Amino acid sequence: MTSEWFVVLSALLFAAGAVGILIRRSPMVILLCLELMLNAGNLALVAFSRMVGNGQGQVFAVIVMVVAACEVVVGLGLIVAIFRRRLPLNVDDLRELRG
Amino acid sequence: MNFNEPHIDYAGISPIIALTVGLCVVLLSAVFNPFRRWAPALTMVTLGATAGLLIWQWDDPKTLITGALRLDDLAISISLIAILTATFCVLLSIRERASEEAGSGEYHSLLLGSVLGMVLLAQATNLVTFFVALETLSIPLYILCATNLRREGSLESGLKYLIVGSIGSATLLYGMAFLYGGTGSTGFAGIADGIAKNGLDGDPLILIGIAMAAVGLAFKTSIAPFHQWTPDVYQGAPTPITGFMAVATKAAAFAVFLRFFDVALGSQLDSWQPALAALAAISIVVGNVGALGQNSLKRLLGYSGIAQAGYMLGGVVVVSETGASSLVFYLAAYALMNLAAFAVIVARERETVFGDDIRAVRGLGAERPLLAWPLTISMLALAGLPATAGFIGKLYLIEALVEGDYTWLAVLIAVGTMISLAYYLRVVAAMWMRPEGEAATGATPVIAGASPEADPVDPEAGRRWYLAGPALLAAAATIFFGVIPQPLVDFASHAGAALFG
Amino acid sequence: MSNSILWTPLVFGLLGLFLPTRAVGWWAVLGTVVTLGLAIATALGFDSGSSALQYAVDEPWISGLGVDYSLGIDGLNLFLILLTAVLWVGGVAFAAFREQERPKSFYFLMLVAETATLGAFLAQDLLLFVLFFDLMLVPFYFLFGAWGHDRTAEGGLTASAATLKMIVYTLIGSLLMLVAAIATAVIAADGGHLTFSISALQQQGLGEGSQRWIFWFFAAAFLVKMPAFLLHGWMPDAYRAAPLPALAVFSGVLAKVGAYGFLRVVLPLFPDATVEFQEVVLVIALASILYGSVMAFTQTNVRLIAGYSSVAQLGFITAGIFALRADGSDGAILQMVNHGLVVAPVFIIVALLLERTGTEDIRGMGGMALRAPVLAALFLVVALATLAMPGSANFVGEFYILNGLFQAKIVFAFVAISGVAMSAYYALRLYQGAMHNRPASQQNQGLLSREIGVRDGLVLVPLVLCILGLALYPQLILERTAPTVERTVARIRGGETPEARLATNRPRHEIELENHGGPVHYYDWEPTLIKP
Amino acid sequence: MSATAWAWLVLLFPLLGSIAIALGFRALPQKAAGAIGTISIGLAFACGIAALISLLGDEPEARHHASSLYDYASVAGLEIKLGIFVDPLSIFMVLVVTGVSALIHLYSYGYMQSDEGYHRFFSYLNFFVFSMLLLVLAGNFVLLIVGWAFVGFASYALISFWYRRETATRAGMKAFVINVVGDIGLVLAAFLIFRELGSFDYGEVFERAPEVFTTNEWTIVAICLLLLLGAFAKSAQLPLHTWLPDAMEGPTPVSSLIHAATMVTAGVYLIARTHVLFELAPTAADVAAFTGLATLLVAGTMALVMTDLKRAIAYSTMSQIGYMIMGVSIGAYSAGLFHLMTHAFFKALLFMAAGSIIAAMANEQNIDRMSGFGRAMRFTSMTMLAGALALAAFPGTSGFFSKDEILAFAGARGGIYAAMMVLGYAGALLTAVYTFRLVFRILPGRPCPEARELIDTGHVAHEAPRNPATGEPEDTDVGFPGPEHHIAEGNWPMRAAMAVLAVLAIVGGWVQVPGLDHVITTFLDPVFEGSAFAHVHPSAGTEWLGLGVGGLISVAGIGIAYLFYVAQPQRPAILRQQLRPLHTLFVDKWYFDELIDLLVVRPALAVGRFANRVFERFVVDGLVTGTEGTVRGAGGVVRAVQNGFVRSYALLLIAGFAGLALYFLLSSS
Repeated sequence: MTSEWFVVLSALLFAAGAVGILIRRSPMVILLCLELMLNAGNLALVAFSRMVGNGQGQVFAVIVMVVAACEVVVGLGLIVAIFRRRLPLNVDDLRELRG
Repeated sequence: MNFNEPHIDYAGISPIIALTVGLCVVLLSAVFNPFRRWAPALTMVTLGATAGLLIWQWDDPKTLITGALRLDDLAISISLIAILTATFCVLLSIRERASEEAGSGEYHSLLLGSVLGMVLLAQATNLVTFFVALETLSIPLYILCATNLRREGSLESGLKYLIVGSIGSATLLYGMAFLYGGTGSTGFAGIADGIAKNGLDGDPLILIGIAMAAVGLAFKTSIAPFHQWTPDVYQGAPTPITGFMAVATKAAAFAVFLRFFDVALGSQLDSWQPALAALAAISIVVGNVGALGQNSLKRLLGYSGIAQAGYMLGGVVVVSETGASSLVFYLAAYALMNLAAFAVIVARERETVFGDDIRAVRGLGAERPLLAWPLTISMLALAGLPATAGFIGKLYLIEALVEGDYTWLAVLIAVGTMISLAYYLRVVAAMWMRPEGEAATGATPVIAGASPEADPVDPEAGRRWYLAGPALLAAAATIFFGVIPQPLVDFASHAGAALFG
Repeated sequence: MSNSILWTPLVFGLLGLFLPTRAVGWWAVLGTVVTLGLAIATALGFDSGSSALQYAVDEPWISGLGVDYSLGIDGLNLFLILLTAVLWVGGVAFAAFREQERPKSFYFLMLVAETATLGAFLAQDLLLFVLFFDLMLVPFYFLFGAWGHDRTAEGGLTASAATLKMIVYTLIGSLLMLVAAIATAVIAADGGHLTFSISALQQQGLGEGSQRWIFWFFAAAFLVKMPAFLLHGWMPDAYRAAPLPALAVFSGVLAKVGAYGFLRVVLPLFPDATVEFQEVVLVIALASILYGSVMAFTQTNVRLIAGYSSVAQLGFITAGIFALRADGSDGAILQMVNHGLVVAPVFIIVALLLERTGTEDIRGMGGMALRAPVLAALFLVVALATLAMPGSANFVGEFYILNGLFQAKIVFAFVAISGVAMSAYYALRLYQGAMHNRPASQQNQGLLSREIGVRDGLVLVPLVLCILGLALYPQLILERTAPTVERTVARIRGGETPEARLATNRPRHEIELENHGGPVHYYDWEPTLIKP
Repeated sequence: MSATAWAWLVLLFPLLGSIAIALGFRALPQKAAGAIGTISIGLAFACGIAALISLLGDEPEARHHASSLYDYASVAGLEIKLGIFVDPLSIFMVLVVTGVSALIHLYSYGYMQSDEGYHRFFSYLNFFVFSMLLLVLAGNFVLLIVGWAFVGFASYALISFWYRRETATRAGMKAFVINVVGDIGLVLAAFLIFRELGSFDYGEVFERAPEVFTTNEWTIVAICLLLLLGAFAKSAQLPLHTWLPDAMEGPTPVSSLIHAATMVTAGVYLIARTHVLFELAPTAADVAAFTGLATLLVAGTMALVMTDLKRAIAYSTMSQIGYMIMGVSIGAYSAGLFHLMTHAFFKALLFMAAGSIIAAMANEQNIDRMSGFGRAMRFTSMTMLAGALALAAFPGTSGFFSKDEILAFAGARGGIYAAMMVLGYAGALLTAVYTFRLVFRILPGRPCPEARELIDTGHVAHEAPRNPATGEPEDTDVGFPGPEHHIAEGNWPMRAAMAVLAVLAIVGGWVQVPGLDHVITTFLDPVFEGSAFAHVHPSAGTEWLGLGVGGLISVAGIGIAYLFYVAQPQRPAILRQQLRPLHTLFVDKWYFDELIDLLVVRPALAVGRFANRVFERFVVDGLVTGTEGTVRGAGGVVRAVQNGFVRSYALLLIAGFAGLALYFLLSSS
């Protein structure tokens, strides 16, 4: 099967992640969805690297994974901090800053 | 198998090395209690060293690490602006609760990390370095925003920034993937001739790629409609960090904006130029009207930042040397104006219980002239009044726009400036004039800064050298470059030439 | 020379910041006096015959952007500079005789304002002009806002709100002007060497199309500053808020910068557009004349009477410039000086009345001439000059303006001159209201019984003497102005409408001799008149 | 010394006097101020005589000299010098003005003694004379306008001299504004002249006019009509006369100065001065003539019913000026000016007498309350009688010759002008009647209380002065004849002035008796030699016929007055009953004030109110508040979108991306 389908799949993943962010309230889930989006990017990279036939895409993907990991770590850290402050784990309640 | 080591230009990467080393040292200093208090000093040293190395490299452009980085005057000038900002940030952070809570060492090393990201970003000429640098820049900031743990606002801003920011980077990444897919290369140059070679003009793949990349960058430079994180994060974050973000992030992001669009995508000019112009217009309007009637000074500066980003984007839109130079000039001026303002805000936050509310600067003119003048100058400069660097900056930008046949955008800048007067001068009035009749400031619910958990009051903060000093310095520089702009103009035109010359 | 005139006030202002508070007022007066001295020296050294730029200074400033630091004096600005110097002496001295809160900042700002204003008059580089034009506002923003009066009591605005209104309103024009100025240079350079030097731009010239919109951007700035009809919305509030010494110089000089801008920038750089839009601007000018006069005689607040009367006066000046004839513009410049010399004393007198009656409402005054005959006499002179009494220099100014208008656009002249009658009414009404009849309220009697003090006399009398002196010898200004104006207007005449043929002031029989007495184009404009 | 040099001196002295008195208002003692004022005018008169002599020195056709001091405002093709023009006409005016003014000063010297504003008064008075002299000596139209306006201002200052009288200040304002309207007429005329002839200078203008204009061409007509606007405003001709009766608010000497000698005759002078232009525009000349005629009749009717002594005399002035205007515009220049001179004499005299009587009445001006002064104040009543006879053109008096010369000339022009003559005689009848109405009401009969007191105790009534118009007590500390008043009897300066004028009023006309001598005509001849009507000369016979008719008419008029006011005093009341509407029309001054009020004042104020209440608020401010509102509104929207929900931020971000991508795709395809 041709690699176009991988691109399509990545697009679907990306969309799924985006929708997830829009509809879910828990920061944890939102972090997962972010991962989803990033990995959609990775998938696309790998697929394209297959199409164009050079390794750059794959290298890129590997690096992105590292970055993604960092983001998750930071995210979790924040969530823990919020939890420790006995604040609700619900992004919709975090709206002291607005206007 | 034999491993032939690649040639490495250590001189070229020396600034990066310096930063990295410094980062580690500061971090370690945090581990050993006795050295903890040295963290700021060490940070300053690192920054100083880096700056020195960068200046050493001035006017000798070179490509590093097989085309992953390009160290030219544009990169250097932008990096210098970032470092300058960081230095100010370190000064303002002295005795700042945030840095103490987070642990001075960690705080400063994170700061250095972010600076490292910026220096890299300014040099990035490859999608990979571009992305990595961008994240290196952002992730420490996510944390720094949240470092003031005792304030909900701080945490909230951190999380918001993280979430929205990550969406931004994800979009950017996805766009990069498309560009790579289209051209088969991750280097900017490669992308450029990839487009040319494969005759990909108007190819949807490329276009979507461009669109996504634009979104990612617009997000970082807080261009409307991708601006919404800005006011909240600015307001929630510890004020020194806000100052750092407001200036340095913009500078670095605009640098890569220039490289990416004017170099890599130069051929696609007519497809993206109008779009970016439109974005610029939108953020000029949104930023300026949004800032009206804000009572939190940080929030106000956040919105004004959106508007200013709109002005600056004009420098990118007209793909020209003047455009690039004017952008760099404006960034430098913008740094000075903003830092003066933030220094004063920090001082008032510690002096009064009003936090960053506009009431904190009521009657400042009589009470603390040495704080009032910097803030006044910075407000007038941001409003682009003559005899300040802000005026010259606008002049430069408008000239670039008119040359590039974007006069309508220039006119829009003028209109935006008019609106902006309404809120900048409101701050000035609060400082110098009898309290306005409008009881609005009193009536509206006090936001963030003035919440009971506000920082303990240090009535002398305004007299501390590490607050008053930076404020006066930045203000003086603003005036100086407003009256004798030539040096700064040369500085900027070098940077511009580096890109196009 | 130009340099020293320009920077002296600023230098004094800065030094003043380091002086003891008591001395600063007199220091400021000294500064303005020195400036005046320098200005007079230049005027004496001025070669009245030539139309060329004198005392020229030209240094590159921002070479990258083609902005030069170039100053110069010619017939157009010589007397406006003198006016500025004179009025600032008056205003600052008047303030120095009184207690000012936060005196250091006050006088500093006053002197900054003088430098900025002088800069606007001296600048020979388009961008420098724009810069100073905008800069003028900043000190006045602080002066009006921080030392002004809140009018919330009588349903007005607070000082800061009023000044905000003023500055936003006036900067609308200025910022558009900035864009327009840059556009002018860029378009004129056309990819070549970029320069903002007015004379150079004049050589390069501009295409019809771009002239059109640029003209209006500049016009907007100048008309708002004057202010002209419909664009004067900021004036009433600002005038009511302003502290009187500052207001005296503001209304005496700053309004003129607008009119001056037309002569310095618009006519030379955009001749085609000027001719094209002549009627439009004239209509605005006439509207200002009529509207200003009508408002002036319905107001009861003396500040506003003066304010609206200047709207009318600047209408006259604009009309004179846009007659696009030498005599019109000569008259306009003369009238700028006259009006400055007249309106500043008016505001000083208003301040004196305020001190005596405690009110700015004309209905609350009256009968003051009885115990203050000298003040009354001075006021009478000023009032008569305001209404352009024949024999005053103001009359000569209006006479030249209206003559220019009459020869160029006869119908406009007929409308404009009706403003003269109205001015007679409101000026006398102002004078009588304050000085004649019975005092409005008896408890004012005590306050009324104060003659003008010697110190205030020192401020007021010299100004009045200037008025009288000019009344005796207006030629003083006219002959120095004429050559430059002639040169400025001559360019316009190139592309002029049929009426222009009459612009050459030659008696009709001579014209007819050339045309062998035939029924000639000489009658071109006849339809505009009602035939008997 | 040349005539022009003397003429400059003529200008100089009054100006100096005025300035000196003004500056010394604290230092100078009262008498000194009065003396300076009077003497300076006297010197001016002397210089006038000197100028006359040196003018008579040279050839008749060479009797016009121009002289200028410096360029007043001469650039851009306009040439305006500070220059004067001396010829028989201007000298004639100078003599009349200075001569009569000198006497009026003398009179005021006594009359104003107990007035607080004594210095101010004389300073104004001198300035007035200076302005008038400037007006008549001016060498170009611009300077003429200057003098013209100065006169206007001086009259304003003098009318509102007692500036705490509301009525006085209002009257002053009225006079000034109406005069400004006149000035505007002159200014426009000057512009038009300049456009046509390229000069403001009398010499050049009058020289070029004939060669440039064809007769009755619309431009020249326009010029003359504009000039007339000025002339009518100054000379109180219909419909711009309404300021004149109100001007009676000023002190009596002012009334006599403004009316008799100087100001109101300016219009006559103007027409005579510019007769070259008027002869090129007969239409305009006729307009002037008919206006003059109308004025003399209308004013006569009003004078007939006025009960206020000074106002009655004022109206009579109007009607006399009507004669002059008519005269100079139909071409009877010397006749018109002759009447101007004689009128100056007897009218000044009448006002002085009136002033003396009013003083005796303690500022009461209502003639209904006066009677029996014939015995109370012999001198005053004698002089008054002399003036009245001259005004009524009683055979042999000065008015008799001058008035009839005008009418005779009209007759000689024939045609429509003959009709003018007839109406003129009708006017003469009116004149005689109203004049002697005053005389018979005031002089004979049982003395009124004041007169009675005067006869018995010999001193004048003491009473806090009240404003006759409003009845409010005058505030005497600004300057107002306090309790003490000055009447001609026992006040030598007043007596001297009145005596001189009385003599002149009787004999002044004998310089120009038909068939015997014509001094004035011959003297003025050089000025008007070019005139188209130079040939028109009523034969001595017809003139004598005219004189006869005139004499009869005046006698008849006096008779009628006698019949009404002495023989059968009840008659007037009855007549008033019968002619009620007519009477009210006259008393209400033909409703001219109301007319102007309706046509000019109210509309202007209405516009002002509209501008103030509606336009300013809704349009001008609306521009500001409107824009401000929209901007703030937009701000509200932006801040509403900034709702704090991170997910909605994400949504906007993604939506923005979608929009951008969409744009790219659409724009590419």
